[in-house]
Amino acid sequence: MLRKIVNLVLALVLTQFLAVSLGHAEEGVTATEIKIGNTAPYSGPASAYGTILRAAGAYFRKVNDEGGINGRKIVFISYDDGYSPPKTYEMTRKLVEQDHVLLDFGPLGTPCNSAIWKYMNDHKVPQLFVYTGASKWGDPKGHPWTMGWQPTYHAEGFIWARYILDNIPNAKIGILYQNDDYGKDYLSGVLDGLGNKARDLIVKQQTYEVTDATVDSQIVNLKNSGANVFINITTPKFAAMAIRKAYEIGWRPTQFLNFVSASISSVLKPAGLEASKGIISAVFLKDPSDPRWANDPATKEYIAFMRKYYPEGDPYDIFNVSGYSCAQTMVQVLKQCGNDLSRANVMRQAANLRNLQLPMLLPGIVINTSPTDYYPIEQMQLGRFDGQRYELFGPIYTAVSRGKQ
Amino acid sequence: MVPLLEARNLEAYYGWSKVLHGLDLTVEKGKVTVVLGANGAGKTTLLRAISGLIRTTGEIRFDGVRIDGKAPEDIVRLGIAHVPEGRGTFPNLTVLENLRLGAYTRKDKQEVRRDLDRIYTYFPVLKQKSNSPAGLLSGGEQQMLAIARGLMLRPRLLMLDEPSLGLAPVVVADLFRIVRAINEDDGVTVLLVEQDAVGALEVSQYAYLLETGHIVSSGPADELRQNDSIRKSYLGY
Amino acid sequence: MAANDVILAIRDLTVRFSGIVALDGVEFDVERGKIVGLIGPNGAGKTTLFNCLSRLYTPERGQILFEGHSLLTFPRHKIAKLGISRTFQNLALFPTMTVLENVMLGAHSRTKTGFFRHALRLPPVAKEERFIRDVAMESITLLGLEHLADHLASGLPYGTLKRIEFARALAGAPKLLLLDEPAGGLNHEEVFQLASLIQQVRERLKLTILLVEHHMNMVMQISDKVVVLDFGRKIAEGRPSEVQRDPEVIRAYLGDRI
Amino acid sequence: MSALLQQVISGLSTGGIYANIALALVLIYQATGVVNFAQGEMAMFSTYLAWTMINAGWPYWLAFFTTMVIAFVGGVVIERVIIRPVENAPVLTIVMVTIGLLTIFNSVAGWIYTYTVKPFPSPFSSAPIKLGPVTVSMQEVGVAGVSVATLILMYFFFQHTKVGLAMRAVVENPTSSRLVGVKVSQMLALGWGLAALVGAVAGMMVAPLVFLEPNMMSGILIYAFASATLGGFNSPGGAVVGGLLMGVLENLVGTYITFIGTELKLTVALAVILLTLLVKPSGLFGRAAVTRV
Amino acid sequence: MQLPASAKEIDTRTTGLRATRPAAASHARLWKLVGLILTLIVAYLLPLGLSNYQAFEFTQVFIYAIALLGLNILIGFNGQFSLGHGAFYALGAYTTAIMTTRWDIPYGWTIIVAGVLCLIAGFLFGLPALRFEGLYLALATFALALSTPQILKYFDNWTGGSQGIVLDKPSVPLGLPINADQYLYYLTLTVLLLLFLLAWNLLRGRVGRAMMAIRDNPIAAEAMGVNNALYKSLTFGVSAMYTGIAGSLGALAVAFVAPDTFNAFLSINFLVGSVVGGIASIIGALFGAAFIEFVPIYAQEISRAAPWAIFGVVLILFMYVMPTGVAGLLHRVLERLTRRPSKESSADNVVATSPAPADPGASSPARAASGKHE
Repeated sequence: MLRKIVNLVLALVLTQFLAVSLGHAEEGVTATEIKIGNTAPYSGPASAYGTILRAAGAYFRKVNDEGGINGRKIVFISYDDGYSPPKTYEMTRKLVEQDHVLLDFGPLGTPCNSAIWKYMNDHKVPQLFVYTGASKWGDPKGHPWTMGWQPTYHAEGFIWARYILDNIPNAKIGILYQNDDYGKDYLSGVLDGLGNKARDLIVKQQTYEVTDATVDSQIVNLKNSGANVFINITTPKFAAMAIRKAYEIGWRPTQFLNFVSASISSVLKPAGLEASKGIISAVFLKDPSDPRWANDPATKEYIAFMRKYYPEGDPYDIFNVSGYSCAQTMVQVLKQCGNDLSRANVMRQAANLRNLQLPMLLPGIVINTSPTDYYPIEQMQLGRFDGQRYELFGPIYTAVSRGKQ
Repeated sequence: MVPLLEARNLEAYYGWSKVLHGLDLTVEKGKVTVVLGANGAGKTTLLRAISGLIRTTGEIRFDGVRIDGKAPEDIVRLGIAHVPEGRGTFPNLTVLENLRLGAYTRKDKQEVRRDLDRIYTYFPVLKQKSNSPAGLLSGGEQQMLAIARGLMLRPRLLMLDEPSLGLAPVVVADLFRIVRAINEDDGVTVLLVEQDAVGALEVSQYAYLLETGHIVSSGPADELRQNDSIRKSYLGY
Repeated sequence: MAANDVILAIRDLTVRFSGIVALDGVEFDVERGKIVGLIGPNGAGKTTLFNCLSRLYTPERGQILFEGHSLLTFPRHKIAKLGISRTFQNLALFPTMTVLENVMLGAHSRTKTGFFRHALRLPPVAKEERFIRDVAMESITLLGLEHLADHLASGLPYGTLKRIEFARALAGAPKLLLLDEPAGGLNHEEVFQLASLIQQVRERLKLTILLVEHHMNMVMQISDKVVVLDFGRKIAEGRPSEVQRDPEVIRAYLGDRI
Repeated sequence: MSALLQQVISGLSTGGIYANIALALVLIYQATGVVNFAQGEMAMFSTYLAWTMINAGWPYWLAFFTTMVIAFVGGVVIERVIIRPVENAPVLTIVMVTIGLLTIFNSVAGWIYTYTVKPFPSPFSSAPIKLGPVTVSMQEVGVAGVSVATLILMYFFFQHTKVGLAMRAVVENPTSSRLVGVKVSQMLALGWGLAALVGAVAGMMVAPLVFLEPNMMSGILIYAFASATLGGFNSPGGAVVGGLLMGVLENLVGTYITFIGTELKLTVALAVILLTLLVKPSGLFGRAAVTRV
Repeated sequence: MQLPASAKEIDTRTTGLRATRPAAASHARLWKLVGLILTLIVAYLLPLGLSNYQAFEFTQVFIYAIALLGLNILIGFNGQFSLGHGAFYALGAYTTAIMTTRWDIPYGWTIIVAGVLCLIAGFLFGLPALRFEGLYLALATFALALSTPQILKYFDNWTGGSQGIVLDKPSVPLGLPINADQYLYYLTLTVLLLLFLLAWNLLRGRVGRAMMAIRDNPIAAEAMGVNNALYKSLTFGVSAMYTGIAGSLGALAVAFVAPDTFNAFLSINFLVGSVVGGIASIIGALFGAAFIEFVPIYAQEISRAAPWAIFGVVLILFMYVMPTGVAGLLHRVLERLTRRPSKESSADNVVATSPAPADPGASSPARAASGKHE
């Protein structure tokens, strides 16, 4: 009797073991479906970003309505992780092991992606177009299964710094940044860009926490430091507060605003258009609330898409543009895969995007990747807000992403 | 003989266990009625049953109206003031606020003010301490406050649960004097639950004896005072 | 009387709460093996005095000597270990625990195993637990509460709860027992039983008892000495028969009923 | 010097935000004996209702007062329908229900209104006012003013009205309250209604400053909780002073304790509060409960 | 407006520990024993029938259960509040993360070190916390939870700042024929059982009685000779130790730690689990852990749009059905099952006086048992 039980147990263990070690050749793909997973903060402190992935999901629906990709429909499974890394890890395992997705598309947040980085690469599951601008995601040698999408925060900070060095001779810089890796990545970009002048030029650095009620105190300190350049590395709500507070207390520096918060409709309008005049931001996407694009066919198509597939979302929210574009990149990769929908091929194709033009990218900005270049978007242009829209000026910068240095 | 309060076949429960077993009890208008009984006989439960704090079956009538099944806050409005065992004052409210709460259901502001003055004459110490928190009063003072609060309702029936508990003999004597005065001068009917049988029987006209949830004997106070078993158990002579 | 017969000496004890004098220079002795009644009107300071003895209050002035040591040098939780147990006027039981567990706590000060040994259930623990249980059962039996041992200590009649407190105090094997209105909520017959119980306990366990009570029959019957407080001051001290006749005591406390 | 002053003023204005919500927390605690974790989210949701009305073209004040009424009724309904089944349960159970409410309101608001920040109009002008070296906006002064006005009204209500007295009595001793004829469950419902109303006012005052979004209150609620504790949970005045102190303290720590800077200012501010409480455990203005042994 | 004495806030009707009535005691014990053995057998065989992901889910449940047990010991058995146990969870997690990645210390040792460190930290925190009661203690601990992410970021030399630390997952030792997830399952289960046993030992004797006495009536406890200050601080320490060990295991299971993990929500989540499971119960911790692990996941299956609204509704309904937690309900069911016809409930020992014979308005401990309202 006992021996029977032991045998049974061993048999069970063995089958489990085999099931794991053999792996699955073509996970998440059938003749009619491609399963794509995702985790995003639909709740918790970062839930403002959740809309990005809702927009992406809406775009996949649109693709399905139009016949899918090579006859296969996209099944997009997106879980809420509340911006908590262990939850991301758990939900990602669920996606990979339970839902058997082909790949993880656009998981959002630096700490959340860090939590699954090793797991995804160990299990050789594509972690594609992660939604964070940290520079560490472009590491084809160490982590060949992970790739970013947007320009890195570091790159943007670098561009500002270069601009300041070239155009503002007696700059005294005050910086406000969120006390986490997003903020620190930007900061390091600025520091690298300023090089050995950083010590002289930066007169004050202030941080805030996402749990803070306001950033009034920090703005007062920055003003009192005598800064005439204000680098504003904040998320939309705090960006709006910072711009407004600076205006209210009569501080009129040259302002640089990170593209995370460059949205006219959800940041500059709430902060006050008058208060926002003169703000410089690096842009790579078309802002649908910018009158310049009012008659742009691509923008019109985007707005029509939003109205039809994501009616509860705000079409003028730049986050939605971003999710829309990112999803288009994904679709392009899948199209390129053809019928070889193996994970390895997905990565090969993702690393083989050539001069891809997306409708909502600024004219002149293209996506390029290669087996040694895991940074899809590396170009940005500076724009100055004139009270109505960003007046683009200067060249299209191609930033040297840190990972490649 | 005019009954103000009548209970017929009254049963009461705590959770699942029955603690009053079919009591019949009458409180006459204008009289003081006392309920005696050993520790745990169900005296407190009886008062709680009447004021609607616990689940009962059977019939309770107040001035002819059925009150069983009614909520305590509605029963109060009929004019039944219940001064619970352990006093039930609001320790963090002032003495005056406690008294104002006693008159919570009354609308006649003028009369309330007059009653307050009159009550201060019964209990002068409450006037002195009218602005201190009730919790800082001594035990005797708190008992007075509890009774005074009951009186602020200008009740038709005043139910007192062990008012002498923990009080000095001289205060107990005072208390019974006041109960008698309330009864005689203001015509308030009183239902009294007491351990101090000597004092209680002195002020009351009718008495019930309760044992483990049953009434085992009842009668005019004078008669019960002669009853041997009562003398032995409750009076000690 | 020889000085070493005094188990508790109270000297010039003065307590003040936000300006109000609760005890004012109170002095008296409690002799070993005696029952001393402490009476007085409500608010006279009797419970305050008990609370000084349990170190809940710290007097402004004065001294409390227990077997010659100043109690005021000990923290609250050491008082039980010194041999002083008490009951509480308004009951201070542990309502979510059974009667037995309540009484077992009474023996807490007589045992010493701590967190570590309990977590690992090391040998001395079982022995101590047995000891505690035996002590508790003994004192429960003494007070006739056996049938309630496993009943929760809430939801019982007031008088019964007072008895549980009594049992709990006894489980601490005190030398000095402080009883705060033990007869509250009892009828005459029950008071009579309690009085004889107190006397028995005193004989059997060689206790000294300090008793606060309003039940004059009982106090006068069992006390060897009565101390009377009024407005925080001692107004009389002596044998029950003397105190009962004291006009000051009659005026302030007894009234003319007795 | 002017920097210090400006920091203090700015701290007072942030503190005014905390004070408003702290006041609502204290109110519901006084009226029902429960710390309502959903307080902030109820305020947020009410503010969204006001926003919806204003967006639909209603005049500000019409929307303001309509929201107050809806919030009050909503508070009563929440108590009647959701809290009532656990009215007799242990306090922690009720707290769990309020946590459930918190997640529901937050989630539903995000679902209906999305998480994009929305500007909310203020009845006060946002034009800066120069007071010597410092600048404040009318809006900030208004927020502080409203919290003081609410405080005065509440004080009057609790100390000088019969219903206020009854509500205090209910929290202290429900049984005795019933025995004097107070309808306990009505009082609890009224308490929830009032707290929701005060919360709604607070929300509409605060939203112009911090912008309207479903998570607008989560940070503030934490500070409000700290403020209420600092001031004393049974003291409405304490809640207001506690809120203002909290705001100022946080700013000064962030500005002048340089090795800490803004990175640990919350930590330090909380530590200061705890140290204060060590000296005075029932809060700066709270009274210790009366107990007799 | 009295402030809640800590004990009053807490439901203590459910002490899963105690045998019920004497007549029923042996029955109840038998039921419990049978249940325990069956559960153990199932628990040890379970991973064989589970996918790796499911095994991981259960591992999470066990980890939460350990943390919740720590909280239950503190809140349920000792009457002290904590909204800040996330901090100890973080301390445990970072201890393991730092020790294994920087100094290559075997993870097994780091679990023990995490426990000891948290014991000390909890004890030290418990000392000043003695001054606080009820809400004020809740705030003091909540402050701890709020500060945790900031402090972790501040000491970035050690903690890796907001980048966090990536750990190695424990590998299967001795060539056992199980995979890493199953190994983690058995590891956490074994630690859980060990810690449950320690808790049970601790709570059923002199120490446990003293802890509960402090909860029920601190003044009386002290009069019985209980050193309240020492007991409360030590209880805080033990409680923190449990949570710290859970944190350590949590770091191993996820193989990553970062400040964002240890936000205030984590501590609130612990409290939710504790109350849902049944606060004064050892076994309740498991139910509470299952609740906080599974309900959010299944809520997502029901509604993608507003999963937390579903969570809130489930939480509220749960509290309606089981106001004293799962353990409270089980306790009552068990009592009903094993109770003999109530012969002994004659009037003289069940007759209740008013629930609070002493002044009910004062902070009478009797109200603790009956919740807020009588």
